[in-house]
Amino acid sequence: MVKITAIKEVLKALFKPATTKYPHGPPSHVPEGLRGLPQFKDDNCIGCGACAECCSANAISITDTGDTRTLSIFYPRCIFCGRCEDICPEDGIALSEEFELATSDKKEAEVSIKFTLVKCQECSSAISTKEHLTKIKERIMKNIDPVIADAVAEDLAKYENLCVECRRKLSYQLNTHTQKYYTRGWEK
Amino acid sequence: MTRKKKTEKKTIPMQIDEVTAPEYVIPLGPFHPALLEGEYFKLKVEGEKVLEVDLKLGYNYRGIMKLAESRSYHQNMYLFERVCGICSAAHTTAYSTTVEMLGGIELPDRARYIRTLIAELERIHSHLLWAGVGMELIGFKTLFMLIWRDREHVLDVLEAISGNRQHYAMNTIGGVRKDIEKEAIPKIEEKLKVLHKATETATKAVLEDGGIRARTKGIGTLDKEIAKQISVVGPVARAAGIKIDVRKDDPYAAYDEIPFDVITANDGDIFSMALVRLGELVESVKISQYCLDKLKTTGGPIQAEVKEIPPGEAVGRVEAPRGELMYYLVSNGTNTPERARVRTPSYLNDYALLFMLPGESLADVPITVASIDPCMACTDRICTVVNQDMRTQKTSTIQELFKNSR
Amino acid sequence: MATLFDYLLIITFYFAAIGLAFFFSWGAAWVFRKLSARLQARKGPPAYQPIADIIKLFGKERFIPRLANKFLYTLSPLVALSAILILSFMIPPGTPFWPGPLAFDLIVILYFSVMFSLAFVIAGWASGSPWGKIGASREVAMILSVELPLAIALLIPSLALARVGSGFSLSITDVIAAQEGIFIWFLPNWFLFHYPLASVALFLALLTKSWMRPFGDIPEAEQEIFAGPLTEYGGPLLGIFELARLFRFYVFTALFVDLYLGGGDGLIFPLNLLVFLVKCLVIVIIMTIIHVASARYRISHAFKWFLTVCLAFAVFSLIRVLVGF
Amino acid sequence: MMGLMSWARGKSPWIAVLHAGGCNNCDIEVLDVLTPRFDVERLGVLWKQNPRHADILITNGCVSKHSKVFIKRIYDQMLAPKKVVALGSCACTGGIYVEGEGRNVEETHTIIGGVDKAIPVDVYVPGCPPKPEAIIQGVAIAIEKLKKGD
Repeated sequence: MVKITAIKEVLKALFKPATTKYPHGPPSHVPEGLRGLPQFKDDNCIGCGACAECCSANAISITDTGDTRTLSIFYPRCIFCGRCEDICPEDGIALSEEFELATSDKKEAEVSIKFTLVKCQECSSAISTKEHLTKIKERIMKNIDPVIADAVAEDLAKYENLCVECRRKLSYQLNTHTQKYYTRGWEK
Repeated sequence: MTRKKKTEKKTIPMQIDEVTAPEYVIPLGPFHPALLEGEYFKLKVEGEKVLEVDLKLGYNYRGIMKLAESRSYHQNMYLFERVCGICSAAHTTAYSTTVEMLGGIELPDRARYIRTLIAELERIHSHLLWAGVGMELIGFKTLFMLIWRDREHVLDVLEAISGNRQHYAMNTIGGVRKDIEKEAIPKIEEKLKVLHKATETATKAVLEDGGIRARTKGIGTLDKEIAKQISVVGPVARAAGIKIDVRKDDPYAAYDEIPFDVITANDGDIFSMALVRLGELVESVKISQYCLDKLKTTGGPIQAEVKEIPPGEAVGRVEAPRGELMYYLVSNGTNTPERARVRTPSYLNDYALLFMLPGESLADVPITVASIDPCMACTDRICTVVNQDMRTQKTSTIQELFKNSR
Repeated sequence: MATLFDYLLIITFYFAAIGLAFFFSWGAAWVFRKLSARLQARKGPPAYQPIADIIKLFGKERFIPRLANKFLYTLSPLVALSAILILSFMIPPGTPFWPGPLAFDLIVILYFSVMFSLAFVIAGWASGSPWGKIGASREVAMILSVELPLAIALLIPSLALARVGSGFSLSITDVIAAQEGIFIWFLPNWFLFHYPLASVALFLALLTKSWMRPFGDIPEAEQEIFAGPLTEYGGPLLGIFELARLFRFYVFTALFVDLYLGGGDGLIFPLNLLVFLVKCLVIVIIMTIIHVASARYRISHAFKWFLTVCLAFAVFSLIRVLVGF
Repeated sequence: MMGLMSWARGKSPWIAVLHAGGCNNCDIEVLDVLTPRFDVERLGVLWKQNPRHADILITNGCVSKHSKVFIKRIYDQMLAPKKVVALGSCACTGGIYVEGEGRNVEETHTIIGGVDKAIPVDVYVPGCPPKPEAIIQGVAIAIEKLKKGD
């Protein structure tokens, strides 16, 4: 029945309560880089959907309705791993330090960003967002040999506003397409 | 009036018959305050004495290994992290070690130290958690509170390093995701000192207190021979006197160069399991300190370049806080694994309960169950261990266990 | 021949006693919870907490389990509450003067305290859940182990009255009156100093009876058997039980203070009550510290402890009283 | 009288923790909430693991086909008024263990999704695991609902 340590510890604790004031005061320990609610950055995000592709929990979804594309994080499903932040090519999504997410309505628990879709000139189906296309163009032009830059820019202008299928058709008409598409019979 | 009396007379003796009957069955679980997780012990008791035990698992079966086959290697990292909440870093370390074996990836030095540091901090958090919960189960709520107060310091360190209190998401294939900056290291060292002191007080309290001694010494004893036969791992094995530790036997991360002791005890009862875990806490603090010292001097990248994973198969082993954790992966050259198999320490240790529980009093069942630090979240994927007649079944080999579990 | 006025006076006194018991228990329950929280490095609940819990329970759904014996299931909380209420006005708050026809017989007090425990046994057995039954059987074991040293230690002061000079009496008021004055030097004439071993035995027994660790919460060990006898209770019936359990802070400490700590020390009216309550509070605080700094023992340990050590203490003191050394 | 009852309900919510499935990390965080740093007893919260005594059921983890029956049974054992808090992403929707994208949760061969597939849920606390502060916030919302009555 010797419990000197226990009683000593207990009496020491009497004068040093470790309790924070939380609901009536600030949270105890919020370090820098806390993995909280993911937020899209309006300026940087181009709506490419890489985050939706890599999300482990499939919390990010892309929906194209009419001429708008909505990227939304349904955060009751999010596991706050930060993989989307790692993978984003444009620094367009980041985990904020917001963690007080409790809600009684699951329907509103969503973070989303909207983009206008660019339509195909030929078949008027959606290609991608305007920002995404400009970024692609920029990146292509940046890495290209300046000698052929003009020719490439000319080609890009032709293909820019076409969807994947129509691009293939056009390249077939212009006779620049690789042979395999003939044999596959895509033209049907 | 007479009718009422008759019904009363009927009902009361019936209940007395039930209770005074020599044996009756008590359901412990699937949801019980002592267990927290869904598992089901069917205890046949005589008064307070446990005669037979049946164990039924599977309430927590999530089909993780099936899910893993449909997700990419990187996505699986976070899936396997969520096999178990307490040893999440051990799971990711094991998984990434296995994938690195498949891909032939060499870890940078700095990544190795950070990985070891996280693993050891997690061991501290897990063992402190165990000590607290164990104290609570024998009714010592105060020590539970005080131990968990000190445990908050580890969580603060882990939160500062990784950005989350649990599920650190630090490991990635070929390294770690976040670096530890030079300015943060002194703060971590300070917290480690606090932890060291807290560990010492906890050990002293456990050793000194008559109540804890009376409740744990000689309870739930696992014989060394039986322990070897059913091949328990981790602290349970070490408490029974079997000196196994993957960190020493098959070093991964930076363990090959770090000096540390493997703590063992001889009795195999709950008291020695507590001693082993408390001893390991001190060792873990030492290893963390070593890693921090190395991190101060070593520079370089924290991630190796990862190319495609070639077809093949690999087995990775890691010492999780609960014992040996094994991952087996088959790759077919695509970005998703062909087959993933996880064997967790609790999977082996749970079976020991069927040998530890019979003969103990009902009051000791919660602490005995907790003594092996069971992690049903780890275990519940494919396993059902049923022992119909404890008394007659004297030897159970590992083959039988595997046969039962498939 | 008592007049109507006498009866009214007695009834007023009874209500006053119950009111005092209630408010002291409320305060003591808060001190118990707050102090144990502070000793565990926490902040603890506010002062209204014990009463808010009980009010809330009365507002919950009424419920009787299908397997329960409905009559006993509903009766047992009432038995517990009435037993503890009778106890709370039978034990005088430190004053030798206490009106009423009852002689405040120690034997009756003993019986009602057993009845209070038995109510929980009935509750456990009637509720029809295995956990309730285990809790009930544990409670029976606790009664068997605790009551013997408790009974002996309870009767020692009244047996000792003969030695003090006022003659053998089972009345608790006589025991209080006998403890006035000085023992040696500055030590008051308390039975604590006359029979320290018996007081230890009684203290431990009362500690256990008021659900304090190391032995007290064995029958309702939360981690082992949910809430023991009260597992299947909920709503208003649980509220009655909780109310009855609240009074334990007054009844069992008051019993100890009256018998071994001299009650109100024979002071004039408001002072003796104050001194008595302070003593009770000190006992509650000591009980809390013991409760907080110990683990829960097994039932076999409780048997061993009470039927060897405590019984030895009590019997030794009994022999001292009877032989007179 | 109703005012007194609603006050008492708001000041004395007893909780029970139910682990439905998942990785049991939220379980530990709930225990954390009871320990010195966050000590919810100052808000009147008591940890009663007996569902019969509890007012707020804190559930964590995804619901597997195996455990659905037991979750329903535990919920039925509670006495009204009762509230349910779904803790963590698994309890809210099924989290990482289910298939499908975004809101469209598709069952796998074992997991049927969040706790709301088995019992009615009043408060959702996303996070993996939620910080103890977030748990306290979720419980506070449940208390507000409890105050308003059934």
